[in-house]
Amino acid sequence: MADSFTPLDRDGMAARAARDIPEGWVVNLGIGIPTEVGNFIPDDREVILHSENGVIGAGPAPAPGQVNPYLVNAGTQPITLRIGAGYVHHADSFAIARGGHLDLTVLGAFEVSETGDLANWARAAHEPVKQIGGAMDLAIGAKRLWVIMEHTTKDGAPRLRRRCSYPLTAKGAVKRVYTNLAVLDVTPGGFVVRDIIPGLSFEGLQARTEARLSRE
Amino acid sequence: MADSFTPLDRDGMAARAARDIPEGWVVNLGIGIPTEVGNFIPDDREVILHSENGVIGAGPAPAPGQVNPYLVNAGTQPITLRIGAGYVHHADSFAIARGGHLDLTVLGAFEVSETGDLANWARAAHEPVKQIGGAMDLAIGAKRLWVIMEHTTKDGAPRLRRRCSYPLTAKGAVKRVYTNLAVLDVTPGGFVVRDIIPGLSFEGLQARTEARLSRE
Amino acid sequence: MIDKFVRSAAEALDGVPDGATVLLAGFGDVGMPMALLEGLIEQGAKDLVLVCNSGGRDGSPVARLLTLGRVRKLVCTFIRAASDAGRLLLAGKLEVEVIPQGTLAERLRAAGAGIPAFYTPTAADTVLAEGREVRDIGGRRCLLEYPLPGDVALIDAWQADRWGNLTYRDTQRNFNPVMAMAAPLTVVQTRHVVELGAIPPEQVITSGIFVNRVLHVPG
Amino acid sequence: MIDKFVRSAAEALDGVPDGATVLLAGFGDVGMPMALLEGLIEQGAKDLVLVCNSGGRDGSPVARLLTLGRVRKLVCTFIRAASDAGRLLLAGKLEVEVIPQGTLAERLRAAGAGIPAFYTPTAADTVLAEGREVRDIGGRRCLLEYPLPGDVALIDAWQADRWGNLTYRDTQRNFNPVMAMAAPLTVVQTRHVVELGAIPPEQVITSGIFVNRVLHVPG
Repeated sequence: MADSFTPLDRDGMAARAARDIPEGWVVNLGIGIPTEVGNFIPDDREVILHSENGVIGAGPAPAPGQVNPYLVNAGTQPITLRIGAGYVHHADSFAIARGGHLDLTVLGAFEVSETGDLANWARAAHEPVKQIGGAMDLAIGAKRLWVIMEHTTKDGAPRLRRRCSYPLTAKGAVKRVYTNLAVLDVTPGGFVVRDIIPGLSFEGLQARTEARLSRE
Repeated sequence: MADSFTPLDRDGMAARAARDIPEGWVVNLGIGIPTEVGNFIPDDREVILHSENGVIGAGPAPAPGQVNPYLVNAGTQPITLRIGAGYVHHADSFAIARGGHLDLTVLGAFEVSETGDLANWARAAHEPVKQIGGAMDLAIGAKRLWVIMEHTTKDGAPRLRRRCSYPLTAKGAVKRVYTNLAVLDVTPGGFVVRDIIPGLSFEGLQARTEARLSRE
Repeated sequence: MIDKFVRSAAEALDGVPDGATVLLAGFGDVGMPMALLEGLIEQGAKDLVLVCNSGGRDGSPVARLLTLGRVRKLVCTFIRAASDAGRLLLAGKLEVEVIPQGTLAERLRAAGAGIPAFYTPTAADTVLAEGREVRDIGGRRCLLEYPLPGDVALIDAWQADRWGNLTYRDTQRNFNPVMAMAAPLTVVQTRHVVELGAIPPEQVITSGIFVNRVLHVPG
Repeated sequence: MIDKFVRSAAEALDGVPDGATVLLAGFGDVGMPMALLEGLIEQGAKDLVLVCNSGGRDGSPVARLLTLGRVRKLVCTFIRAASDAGRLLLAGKLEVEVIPQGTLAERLRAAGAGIPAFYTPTAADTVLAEGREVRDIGGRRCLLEYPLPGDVALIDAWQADRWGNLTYRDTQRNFNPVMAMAAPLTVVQTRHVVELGAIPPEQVITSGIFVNRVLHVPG
């Protein structure tokens, strides 16, 4: 009996994660889908977005024609500021990340292991062209690390793994994963499914996952 | 043949040291006579005084009735600011000291050795009541460390020593000593006398000094 | 709506447990949150570890906290024999650890910045290095130092908004921004309350993300 | 009278020697001192070590400095294969060291703050730790990291006075205050020149004591 379901699109994944972010949290949103999470936090819910380049209190993208060329986020995209925002320099900004002052960091990933290992910066351990950025600092420092990613690769290969096949960004750091198919917590017993999209069975989700899944 | 001379008083020592501080230097003046050096730097010579509690550009003491209770120096005495001054927090202030950004630090001392060791914080190595303050950080960090002190103790015991008898603040750090009798540089060959007060002979100075002195 | 203002010193100090490590900002009386310190005396927590630049002048709230026997250990940069703190120490009634001021500031900074240890040349050639780990780095003796985190930080500010963004006046700044980052519970007393947004973003010195409670103490 | 203003980019970059380590602030184009970078290209120094957050977008002055073969080694936090920097690297014409952004910022800070080494958990569990000193601190693997000082720092400011006191606008700040402290020769380009004293002391972000030369580059 085949499952009949529609995977979440990027907006759907971002919106699903945004639902779980309470007022008052200090949050760093990584580049890609994580950045879009910001678009789904209602204006009246005061969540303070941190950006590695020294913004505490980032706001949404500016209206066309309203771009301030001095104000960008960690992806160097133009942003606005929330009322109440402040700036720090790069070392202080990473003191925030490394020092445990972020309630939450949301990053993209290639793979997450059942022990919470994160791989999101390189396809091979020793390729010369590296894109590290701030991910390693963010991953080790946050009180909670969530990942947003497609449940499988375009070719259908699973990204929720027993062990990561790609080089690690950080070990045992991921607490929760939002995919286009499900929400899963990383627990001492491995991945626990918190939520599955309508029409997809637990067995159907397991079939698309390398790691062993548990029900809540 | 006895020498006939008048040792410098505190103001005289402070003024003598002030003469040697050129415009543009960033200078930390320690507690005691060193603080008074600031009184002898002419207003039109722009010397930037740093204070450990986060002042860059300290000015002289305020006129009576003009005290700002939020503005003190490292000795918690009321001060004023020079135009062009700025504030930093304590960690940044000691980043300035430790990081080599002070052209000069001037400290008081109990003793200085011929190798530039400084002893200025304790009379005995393991006495429980300690007054360390910022001296150890200042001593190891400055581009130049000068000391201002009486040439001998009240009992006539020499303070320019072969080795310090008191616990060290820093090793090999002192570059120059201003006493009430002379100005001496610390060189790889020991103390070299640069200046003696009128009426005191080189031999007379040597007689009041434990370390071996050289002439320039 | 985020609103960190509390209505009383009692509310500000609520829950500080016995045995807590308290980071107390200030240099002399400047930048020291006196109302919070009075509140801590009222609140009753004991067996405290107090981290503060000095043991305080006699008769000051710091000295009072010490003489009331509420502090097990004082970490500071200097202490005078002829002071309340000095007399308690010499009478064997107070444990005291005296460390260099720059090392104190940097250990607090390390606690806030997530630096698990660092080396410094400060004090490496002194008796303070006895029995400790020393390493030659680039031809220079250096001491290994560890972070000094608090359980609670008591902070004195000039302006605060409801997010807890802070400014300081003149040398009131001193240890405040560093200590504000170095404890999971950061309690502020502020001279002035301002609207959110009244502090221009370039002029926020301590971000509200480091602040948990703010008490308005005018004048 | 202290006056750090210079009249031209040539004067600003005078004396930067071949082989120098150049700290170049900026995050993307924001906060990057473009006129000084053009000046460095004109000035001719080669065999440089360039420390900069990234290899720069194609066609940018950074990429131009690289493609002119003036840089021996690039220290950065990311580099794309499909970029001038990436192509030079893959062609074996550029040495590249890629390090985590927080570690870059902290190594620069350590250089400015006189911290001879520090530990960080960042990257300790990754291939970047291979062959390097790792230490368990409080149950956590940590990597030993050393300062990253420059010979010259190129800084982009919003306002400057004749002492070299600086402010920054919005995220222009980024690496600028950290790099300004990490080199013995700090050269600034500023959008605005202000009178000494025009920047309130509480609002000075980079003190003039870290600055050697300032070039006015309006608009």
